[in-house]
Amino acid sequence: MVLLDAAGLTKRFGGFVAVDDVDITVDTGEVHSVIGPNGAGKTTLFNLLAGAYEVTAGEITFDGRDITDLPEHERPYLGISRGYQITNTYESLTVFENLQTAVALYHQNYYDMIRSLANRTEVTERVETLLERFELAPQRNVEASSLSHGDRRRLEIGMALASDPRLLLLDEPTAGMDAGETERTVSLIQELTDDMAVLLVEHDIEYVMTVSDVITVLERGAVIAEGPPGEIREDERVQEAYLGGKADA
Amino acid sequence: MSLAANILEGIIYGASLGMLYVLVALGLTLIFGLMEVVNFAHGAFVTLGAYLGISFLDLTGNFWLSMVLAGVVVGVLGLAIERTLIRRLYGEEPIYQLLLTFGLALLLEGAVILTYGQDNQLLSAPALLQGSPVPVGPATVPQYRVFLILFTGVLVAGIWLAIQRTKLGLIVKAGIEDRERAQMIGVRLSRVNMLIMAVGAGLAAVSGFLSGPLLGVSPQLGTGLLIVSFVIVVIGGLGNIRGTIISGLMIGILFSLTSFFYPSLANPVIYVAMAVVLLVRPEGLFGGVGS
Amino acid sequence: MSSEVAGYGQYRELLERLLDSPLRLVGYAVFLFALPRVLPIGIGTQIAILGLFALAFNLLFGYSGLLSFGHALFLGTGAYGAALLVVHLDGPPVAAILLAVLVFEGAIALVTGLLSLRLGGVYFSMITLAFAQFFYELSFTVDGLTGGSDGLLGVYRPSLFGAGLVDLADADNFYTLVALLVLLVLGFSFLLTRSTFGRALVAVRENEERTTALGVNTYRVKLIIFVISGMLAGMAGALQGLYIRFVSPDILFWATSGDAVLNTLVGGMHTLFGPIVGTLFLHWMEDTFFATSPGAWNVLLGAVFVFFVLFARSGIVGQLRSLLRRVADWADRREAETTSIAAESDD
Amino acid sequence: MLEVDGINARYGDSQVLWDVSLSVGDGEVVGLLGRNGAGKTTTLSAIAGVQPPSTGTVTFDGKDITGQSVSAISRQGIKLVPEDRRPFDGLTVRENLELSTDTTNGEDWDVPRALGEFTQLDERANQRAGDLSGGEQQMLVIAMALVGNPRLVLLDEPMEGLAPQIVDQIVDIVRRVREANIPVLLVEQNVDVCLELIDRGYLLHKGEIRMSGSAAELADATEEIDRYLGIRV
Repeated sequence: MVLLDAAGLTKRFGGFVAVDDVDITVDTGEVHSVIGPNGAGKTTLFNLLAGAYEVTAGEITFDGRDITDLPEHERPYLGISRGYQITNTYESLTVFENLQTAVALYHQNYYDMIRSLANRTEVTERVETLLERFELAPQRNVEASSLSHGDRRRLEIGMALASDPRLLLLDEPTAGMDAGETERTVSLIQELTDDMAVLLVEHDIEYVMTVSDVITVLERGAVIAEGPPGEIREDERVQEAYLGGKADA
Repeated sequence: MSLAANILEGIIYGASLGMLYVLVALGLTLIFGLMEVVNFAHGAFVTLGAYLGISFLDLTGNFWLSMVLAGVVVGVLGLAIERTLIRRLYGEEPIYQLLLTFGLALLLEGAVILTYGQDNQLLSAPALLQGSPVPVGPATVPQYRVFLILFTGVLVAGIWLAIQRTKLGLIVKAGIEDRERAQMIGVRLSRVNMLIMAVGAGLAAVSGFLSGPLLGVSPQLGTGLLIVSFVIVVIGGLGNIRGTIISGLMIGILFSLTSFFYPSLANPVIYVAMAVVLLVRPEGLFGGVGS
Repeated sequence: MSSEVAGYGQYRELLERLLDSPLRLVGYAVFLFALPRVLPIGIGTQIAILGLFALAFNLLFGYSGLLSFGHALFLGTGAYGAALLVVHLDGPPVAAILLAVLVFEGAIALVTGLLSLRLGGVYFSMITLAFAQFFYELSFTVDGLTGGSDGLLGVYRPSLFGAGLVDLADADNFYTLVALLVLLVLGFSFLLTRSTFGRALVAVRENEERTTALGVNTYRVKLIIFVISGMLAGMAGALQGLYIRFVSPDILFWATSGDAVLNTLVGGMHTLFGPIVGTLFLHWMEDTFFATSPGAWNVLLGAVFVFFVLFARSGIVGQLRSLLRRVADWADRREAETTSIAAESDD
Repeated sequence: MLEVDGINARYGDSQVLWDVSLSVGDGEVVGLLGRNGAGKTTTLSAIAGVQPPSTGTVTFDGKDITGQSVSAISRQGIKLVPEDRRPFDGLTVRENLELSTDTTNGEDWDVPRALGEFTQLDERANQRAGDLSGGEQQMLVIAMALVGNPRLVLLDEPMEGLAPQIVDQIVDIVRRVREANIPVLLVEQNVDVCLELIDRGYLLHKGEIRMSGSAAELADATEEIDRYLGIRV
């Protein structure tokens, strides 16, 4: 089933076309990765889908609903959630409080000024589940700013998952991780996709080839190939995009 | 007097006042553009300039020399404050720089009160400019006003040209646009910061001294001008040199024209102008940061 | 909250529980009702009212990080509003005045907030300052209403509920009313700190981008706290007008906004009670030094403030808290050493 | 000329460079190849002082420059051409060049010469840099480095995101820099282009140097190239 369908997506910054007429669809339950050389427009595309940037042209449909102009803060309520490329947590809050914030602001009425957050057992329970699932329980009282990089990346994903999304957008979740941490994250993501779709922006090719069902390759803002990992691996244009090959071809 | 003469006079009076605002706001905007510090102490530089100028005038009897001396002394003070205090907070949240300079403003204003007392001081235009008003078309304008427009006009034009045409100006513009990139081509930004802080403080002091004959000199003189400068940079865009000059003039003329026709509304009207700009174009009339 | 203090030693844990306990409100109550026994009641009342003003300011600044340099706007219009109601309506009950002022200030805060929140960061500070200055200038313009620079005379204190019920001309009664309102606001702040909305505010302050991505309308969140803060500051203003029984444009001057900033930072901006402590401390300093020389007082105030910005940003209360935490940690370490020595000697 | 010895760098809590050592000799064009995120830009940042390494040393012309400020390193003749191009958009082409002129280390290059060499820029000398096309901006930032009379140019992905015919022009420009005997450390993902330009090169993968050698040696190492740079994994 098609969950996310973006058609003719274009983003211009001044005269520069960062994303150029991109079509992309994500089905329920699939891991869909977007790869490409530096400057290909991956992160811009990601921000368009998440609603952080306004679309110049094209439209985005989620679960049959047109969300092209839907404000970023309303997208989580449809089931879209995002992580950040540069870890973007609440630095001075503890791991527990970070997850508690993510859970409470989504699941509770965040205009409630009276009732104590700590007494919301349903929030606390969800946080505990997330702590277990992301193996962060031992660091629960550690401030996010003092976590190791891998732990922080997992906290980042955990916060994005707090809203029980149907589509999770992740921007380079394994950036800066060592092999072991990457492996843990890979298996985590694979577990996730039983009940949700994941759209990944990645540059770690090995990792992309392992986890993806479908890969879209961008170059200079445009899609140059799309298909399962095996196909992409053998695609001439993709080879060229990565290894160069001059224009005289 | 005819309506046309009234309007013309309003515009000329407004331009003379507006140019004084521009001198204050330019320093504010340059300091913010380069250092990302909103300098609350800028108003204290204005006040200090006026009072020091009066002291120098008592000492030397020369209006022009006193103006220059006040500018230089306050400029050096600004430089010293940048070196010793403000630079400690570079890269921190802007709120703390704002709070720090607010404390400095209190301190400097207190020092003025301590030295000169609370009462207003009299500062009159130099004898040279106290002759009979100058006819300008159907209007007549006091000589000092005409001088103010010419002098501050030349000063602002000089600054504008220096920024547009000299290498130093290029460095300032480049620093405002992208500090890190400027350092990559070898610019010593910390020296530029010092210079701009000194120039900004000096201009504020000159503006304070020159506004004395118009507005009277009180310990609150500078803060009044500072708040109007805030309105100007909100309209013109912080760090936007051209926008600051144009909106400074506009606010001066708006104030002056209103005070000709509805004197009691002259002060409030500039804030209404700001509110309207915020409503219609929150990013400022002249776009964002830039030249 | 126990899960969040786990991992500390027992003294530290005890301290954290204490610091987070509603019992603090009892402490504040004791403090407030002891104040007029220690200080002349006039000074106590003044500190309580200005403390309330700082408290209202800190609801905005401390939680959401928005530095308003224009809170005099609310204090001043609140004072004028209350005074005008008394003068023109022949002394309506104070309870009604306070309610009317709350509504009126809510409307003012909504309009100014909608505009000043359109730009973030330092622009917010400059714009709020300019709006306050607008009302300051306006108070001279509409001198038929406000009395211009002469101020508004003939204000008196009607009874709280009308028909002479709870006479507020009585200094003790008036102080009790102020103290109860301060406690009410402290109680509200306490609840807010622990509530979901309080967390939303902290989240906006710490990382607005992430908070938006979590599904929060951050503009609206900021607007709501701005309006609440403005309403409460306006209420403090109404009390001030009734207390001094005279309102002049001075109350709208930028220096009044500055007082809220000073009192809050010196007392402790991320603390509940800091603004009150800061108001008390600076008021005491002013009483001691201002009389001798206003200039010297300004120099001293500026210097104290610069010192706090550079070296003690958490303010008096914040510094005390971290001192207590250090003592508790020290006690825990000491006990751990003693136990381990005891354990060794057992072997 | 440039000696980088065992530098480690972190980004926040994650280590992104592990004991990276490399050197650039007089008049040499050296390539640094690697995929996205391999640590190439971080290496250049560490050399230029934008992000000083946590350990290890950077020696330039026999002098330890580790930890010096960005502007101090620049004035010693190391000119970084950053990957996101970044001329000063609000300034004209000519102003950008005037601003970047630095005669501390020589006077071979000045604005007239730069405009003479890059005729395309000469035609647009009085236009705002922000209004140039991507390729022209790339030319401009390289010209900005040249008028700084560099003793070493750090060139970060100059071909990135450019159309093929523009890539040819940039390749040509880098050749001319090389002919002017200015040493270059070139970071590039485009392997064919890079190998054509360089004397020697290093292969960076996940923050570590995995291979180094002459251009010919690298060209023969198809297996490593594929593994570390391509997408066949």
